[in-house]
Amino acid sequence: MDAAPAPPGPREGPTPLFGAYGIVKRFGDFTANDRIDLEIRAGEIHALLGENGAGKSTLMKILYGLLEPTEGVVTHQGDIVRLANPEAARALGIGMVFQHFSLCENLTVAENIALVMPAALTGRALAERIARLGQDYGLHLDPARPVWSLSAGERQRIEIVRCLLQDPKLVILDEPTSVLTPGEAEALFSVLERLRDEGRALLYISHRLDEVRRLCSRATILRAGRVVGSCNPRAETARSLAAMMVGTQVNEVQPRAARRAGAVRLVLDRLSLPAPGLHATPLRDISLSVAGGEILGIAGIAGNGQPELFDALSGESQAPVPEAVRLDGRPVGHLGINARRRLGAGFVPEERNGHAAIPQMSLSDNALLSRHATAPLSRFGLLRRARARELARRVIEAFDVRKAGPDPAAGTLSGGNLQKFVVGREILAEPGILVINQPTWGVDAAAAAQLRQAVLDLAGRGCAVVVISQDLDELFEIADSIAVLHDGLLSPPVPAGATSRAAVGLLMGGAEETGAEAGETPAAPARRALVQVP
Amino acid sequence: MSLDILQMVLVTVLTAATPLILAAIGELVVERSGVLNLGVEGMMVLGAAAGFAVATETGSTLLGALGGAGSGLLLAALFGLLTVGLAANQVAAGLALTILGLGLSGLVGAGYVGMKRDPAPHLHLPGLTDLPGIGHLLFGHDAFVYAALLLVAGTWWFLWRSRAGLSLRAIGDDHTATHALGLKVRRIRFLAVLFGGACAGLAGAYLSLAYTPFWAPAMTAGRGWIALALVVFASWQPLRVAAGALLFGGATVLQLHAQAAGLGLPGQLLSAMPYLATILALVLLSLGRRRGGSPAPAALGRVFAPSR
Amino acid sequence: MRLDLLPRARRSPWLDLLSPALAFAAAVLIGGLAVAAFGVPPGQAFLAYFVAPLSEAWSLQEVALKAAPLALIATGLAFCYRANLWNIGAEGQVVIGGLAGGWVAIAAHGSEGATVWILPAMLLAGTTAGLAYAMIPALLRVKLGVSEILTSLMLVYVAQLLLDYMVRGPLRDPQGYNFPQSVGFDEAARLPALMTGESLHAGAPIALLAVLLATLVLARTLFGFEVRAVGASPRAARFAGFSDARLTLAVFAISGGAAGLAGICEVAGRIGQLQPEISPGYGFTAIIVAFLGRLSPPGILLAALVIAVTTIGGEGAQIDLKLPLDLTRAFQGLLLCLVLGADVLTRYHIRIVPGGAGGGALP
Amino acid sequence: ADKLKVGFVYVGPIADYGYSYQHDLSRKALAEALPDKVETTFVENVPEADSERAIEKLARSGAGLIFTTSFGFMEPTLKVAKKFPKVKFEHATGFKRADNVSTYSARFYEGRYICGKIAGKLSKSGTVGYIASFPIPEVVSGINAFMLGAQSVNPNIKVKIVWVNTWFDPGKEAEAAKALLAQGADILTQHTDSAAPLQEAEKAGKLAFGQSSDQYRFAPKAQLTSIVDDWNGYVIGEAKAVLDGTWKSHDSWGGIKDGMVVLAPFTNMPDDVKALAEETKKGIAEGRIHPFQGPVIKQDGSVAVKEGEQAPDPMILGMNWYVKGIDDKLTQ
Ligand SMILES: Nc1ncnc2c1ncn2[C@@H]1O[C@H](COP(=O)(O)OP(=O)(O)OP(=O)(O)O)[C@@H](O)[C@H]1O
Ligand SMILES: Nc1ncnc2c1ncn2[C@@H]1O[C@H](COP(=O)(O)OP(=O)(O)OP(=O)(O)O)[C@@H](O)[C@H]1O
Ligand SMILES: [Mg+2]
Ligand SMILES: [Mg+2]
Repeated sequence: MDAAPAPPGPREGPTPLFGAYGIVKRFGDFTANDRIDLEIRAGEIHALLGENGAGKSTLMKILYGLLEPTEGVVTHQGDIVRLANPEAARALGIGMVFQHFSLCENLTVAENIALVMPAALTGRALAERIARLGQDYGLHLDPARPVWSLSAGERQRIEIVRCLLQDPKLVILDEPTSVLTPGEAEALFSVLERLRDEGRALLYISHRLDEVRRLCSRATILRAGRVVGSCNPRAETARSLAAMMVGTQVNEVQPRAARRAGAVRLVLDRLSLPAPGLHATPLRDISLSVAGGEILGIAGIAGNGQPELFDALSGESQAPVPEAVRLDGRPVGHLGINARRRLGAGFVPEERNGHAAIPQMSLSDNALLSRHATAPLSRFGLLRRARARELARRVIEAFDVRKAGPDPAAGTLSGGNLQKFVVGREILAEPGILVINQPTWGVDAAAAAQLRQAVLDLAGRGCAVVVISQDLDELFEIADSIAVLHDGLLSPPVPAGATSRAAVGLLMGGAEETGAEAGETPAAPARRALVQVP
Repeated sequence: MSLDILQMVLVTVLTAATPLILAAIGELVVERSGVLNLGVEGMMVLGAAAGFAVATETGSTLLGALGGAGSGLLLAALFGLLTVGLAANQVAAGLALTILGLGLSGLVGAGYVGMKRDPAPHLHLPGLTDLPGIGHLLFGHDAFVYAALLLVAGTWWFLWRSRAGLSLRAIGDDHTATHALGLKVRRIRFLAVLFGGACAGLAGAYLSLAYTPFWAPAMTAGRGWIALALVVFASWQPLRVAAGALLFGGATVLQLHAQAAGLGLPGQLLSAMPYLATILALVLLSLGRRRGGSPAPAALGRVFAPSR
Repeated sequence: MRLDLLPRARRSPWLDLLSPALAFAAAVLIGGLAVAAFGVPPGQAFLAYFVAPLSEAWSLQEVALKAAPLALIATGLAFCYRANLWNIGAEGQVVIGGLAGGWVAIAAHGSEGATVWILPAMLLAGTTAGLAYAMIPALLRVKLGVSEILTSLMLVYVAQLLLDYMVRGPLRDPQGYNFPQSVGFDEAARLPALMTGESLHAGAPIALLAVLLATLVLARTLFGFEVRAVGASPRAARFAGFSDARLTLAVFAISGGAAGLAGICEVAGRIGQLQPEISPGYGFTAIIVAFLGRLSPPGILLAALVIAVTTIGGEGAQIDLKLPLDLTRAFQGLLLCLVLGADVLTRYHIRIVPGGAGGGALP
Repeated sequence: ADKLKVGFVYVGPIADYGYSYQHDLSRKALAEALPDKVETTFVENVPEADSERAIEKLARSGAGLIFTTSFGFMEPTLKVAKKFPKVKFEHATGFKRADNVSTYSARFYEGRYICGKIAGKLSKSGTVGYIASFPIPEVVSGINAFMLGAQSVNPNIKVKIVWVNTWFDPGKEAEAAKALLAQGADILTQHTDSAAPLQEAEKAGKLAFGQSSDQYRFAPKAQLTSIVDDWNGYVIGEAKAVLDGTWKSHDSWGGIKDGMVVLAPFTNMPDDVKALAEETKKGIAEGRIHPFQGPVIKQDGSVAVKEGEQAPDPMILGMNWYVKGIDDKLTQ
């Protein structure tokens, strides 16, 4: 890097705080960032937009010294700097809040923070600073708690506090709200606005375009590793932003045809389950019932029993009595997941990599994963590989899954495309009952709309659907009724039209009273999501 | 049993536990960083050979101990290069290291067969060491024994009180996260592996310089494997490593005492006692523990190959 | 200086072959230097180590005899290791298998008539006993969460001491001057030789069969898929309806059964009686063989042959060239290390970045 | 003419400084004695279960005489001998022979009897510690001979036995030695191969006997004597017989008289004890003294050897009982 080119002068206005010029990053033959220029100024929140796999995280990691650019330079106040590692970046005043938290589960909050602090700062002094900063910004943390016992929102607070303790000039946030409740997100926004007002620069990545329009004054848009444009998001609509990201015109979701009230297909009857592990939540006396054609939304902050509820529905953990879970009237609480699949149920867990799919296995092997018993993909214990490949091919076609090579490993797909695959894999089986946990977590807007549409259509064909999600916009967009899971307890479901975001948000936070009856603000299910024109 | 016999038994237990403590503490640090090195036996036996050779050539037990530790460290460096640097499978590399160590120790030690050295000098504080009952137990050992005990305390301090220890534990818990924070995952792991090798080598040198001061092929006789087991047994806690080593050493020594006292059980059964006792202790420990959680470092044995 | 590893998008079969070849060449080069230090021409040593064992009919048989138990045990272990379960106590299962099968032979010793069933009964007893012995660590892990690495290892020592007790006590040959060995087995209780008068016995085809079967099971059956899935991601495997408890028991059963079978094949094959030591560490060597063979049965067969050849070659080098045994061991260890190291080539692009260690920003 | 190739198969490493080491000394002695006529070679550290191949490899490499030096090599030796009728085999400590297979062993118990006498005389505490490897007849007869020797000078002597279940584990042997010392033994003897027990005795200021080779240098203040296996004479004699063409299958069980069992110089003892030891040695060599001279009473009180008789060789070779006075049980 001795022969680094002189940084091109700022294209407009005064010297930017940080600049990235001509950034190229190649992984093998694949170019993730292709000659990207980016300038960041003090006192602005700068959005970085793009589809899944557009290269946003890669660029951020380069700015944070975690990846080394193949070509290009980074500047700080006009001088070329070499970011040999994150330490160097932090020394320059760059802080980062990662998309996938970089926290050690078995360490305490204070220990996780101490990891990046000067060695001298430990113990009581550190705890004091954490407390002081927490008070200042409203980011409260108990330094002695181990991370595994914390919710996603609390974990993110650790990341932010850790970042702020270093008094950064630039804060990078990679999809910070994808795991937060509306209330938590609001709190985050006010912290971010305050940081901006303090004269810091913020670089903000999100697939939620409303947030971007609200917070950011400038946006740079990436497509396939290149900058394809920049704009003032406040002057745009979500739709026009999405169009810039995707590069084509986009359409609205098709509203669902009139709903037929079908027979009850899925019932949970006073289900209680002890916590399955050290870091888990017990389920307490949960009842629900879903009819064919109905979509029940279950809202809740991560860490309140969602995976446990999902496992109880899917049969990955079994109920104490068979009658606690009923599919089409049959008690199945004692049955395993494949038996329930044979009865017509389908399941999509939250975590793509390592639960819904095995990253190092091919897509056809991943088709086997959930469908081997029902497709059926084996006979006398022997695999029928041709059938599995055919099934994978059908899913890929029907859901427009983009990938490299004929049957690549699942882990090489971008998050959105893998999600389309694992959802499509279940939907193509035409399940009578579908349980889906966080259907569009970290998925870009276009793919999210496509997935929601597919779920709506499935319900339209008579399927009983349970959607577990912490994205309230999503729930109000597709669910017929909404219940809230908090600390292993499920509130009674309320018709989506008869409640409000605020009321649900309160329940998610653990408020006692169901604000549903109050119904102050009639919910107006947002229809802002976009689908791509095929 | 008179007080003095009891003291002799305890002294024997402590010295029998010393090589196990030394090797297990080293391995504990390695495993805390997320690396599983099954090659302890190989590093230990090479340490025994090289330690004896250096001590004989230089006439200094101290240099011998350093030589033993150094040879263990060199072998560990090879292991670190393979597993930390080149992302090779740790189980296989550890076993390969055992074979390599056994072979090299034979080659190194070939010229020293049948030679003896005076055992490493024992502490003797007039007055204190001669105290009846406890004098010898507290004040009558060689430097290795005290070094092992200091190492336990030092490792405890390092892991739970020092910043570098915090980094090490964090890396063993989640290498991806700590790497993203800019911690030098591979460098710290490599250093941990080196430390483990030096400890194993020192444990071997203890055997050939102090415990039974001569060199003989394969004289470690499986103690490296026991040390590995102790780390798991101790749930990766330094103080428990010491306790476990004393327990295992105690089981070994007590069965010999039981025989000497004429218990009349089959010798094979008594020889199996330490192993059965370890399994039993593990079972009891797990019964006492809440189900679900494992105390193992979460990244233990997993390959990490970062790219930039 | 820094070593960067970039994952390869796909494995190239060409590199899969090249990397062990490179490792082998490097090991031979280093070994040659060492041998020269002992005053032996490297070329001669090369012939003794690698060519001589393969050049005579009898030594080829010996190679097969040595490779067979290694391949059989390692194939069983591959199931465990693919599922990320660590049975390192195969040696104990070998011993128990040999003991149980041998016990049957001793009990039936000298009985007239019905001799056709005796050999099958021995093989069955050996396999079952190895399997049952492997169930101890498996059950302790499944039921109590006790580390199977530890228990399986500890049980090796226990098995060896049990065999020792049995051959010095209850199973001792009454006519054997109280020496620690059982009676010699009847002809009907011996594995038949493949060619009359030769030492190669039915153990080799049994191992070969096991390798073929395992290849098939791993690649073509739902169970094989289950093993891979549990190994890659236990959570996803549960989503597929596979129970990791059941699979743990299953793979331990397979590896224990294979080890037990190998044990009784040794006892009923070449040894022909019970004695205090029935395996020269096959159970431990097989772990290396399993990894050297990259946990794939055909690879394991090849790895077992390599280990067998170098072991036998090492003996020849001791006898004919007076090269010490320790040199052979060190060479085997080095070869393994190099093969493991070279394996990195098949999975990653390697990039050496000069400097780069220093932190801080350069203005 | 071609040299006679003589091969040796050892169960342990030649560097054990014990059993295999001692055998290898005889190989070297042979090479030195007949440098123009023989060529020697060996394989070390051969596991019992792997020995057939090693023996056959030696036979195929043109060896005319092969020494297989461990009991566990018995059946493999016989098997290979059948395949190579022209090659002569010498198997140590076994009991099965063939036309081309001889057996040889040493009457180690003779040496142990002398050690017993010394211990009986010198023990002040009246307790002697015995570190034993495996309960095979050779070890058991050694214990008995030791006890009989000790009882002959001190009827109340006690022998404490610890079985370590290994031939060679210095650490464990040291621990056993410490246990015995702690339990009041002031003299140690051992039937395991490392010098560790001697060193423990030296450290504790007690006395001990060495094993297999002269281990004086490991414990100059503690070693009383050591039972040394001296195979030189036998090995050279057999090689000569093969060269002369006079070799015949036979069983030889040599003792002090034949120079196969040698006692290292008596040290660290008063002159009267030394004289007694020398006298006993002489008596055994001349056949006047037999360690198992009747009456020999078993632990359970039954008579094993009647008054005036001597234990026949087969009884000694298969001994699996203790003499009266030993406080230990043998698993049967
Ligand atoms: N370490 C890597 N090795 C190989 N390819 C990589 C690596 N990291 C990222 N990629 C590829 O680079 C592309 C860009 O990835 P990146 O994570 O920057 O996307 P993104 O814009 O953050 O997507 P998302 O919106 O899903 O977070 C992807 O196609 C990905 O497959
Ligand atoms: N080392 C790597 N080798 C190959 N592909 C990689 C590597 N690291 C990341 N990727 C791929 O790059 C893609 C982008 O990485 P990233 O971590 O940003 O996930 P993502 O696409 O944002 O998915 P999500 O946000 O849903 O988890 C992922 O699909 C991942 O599979
Ligand atoms: Mg991203
Ligand atoms: Mg993403």
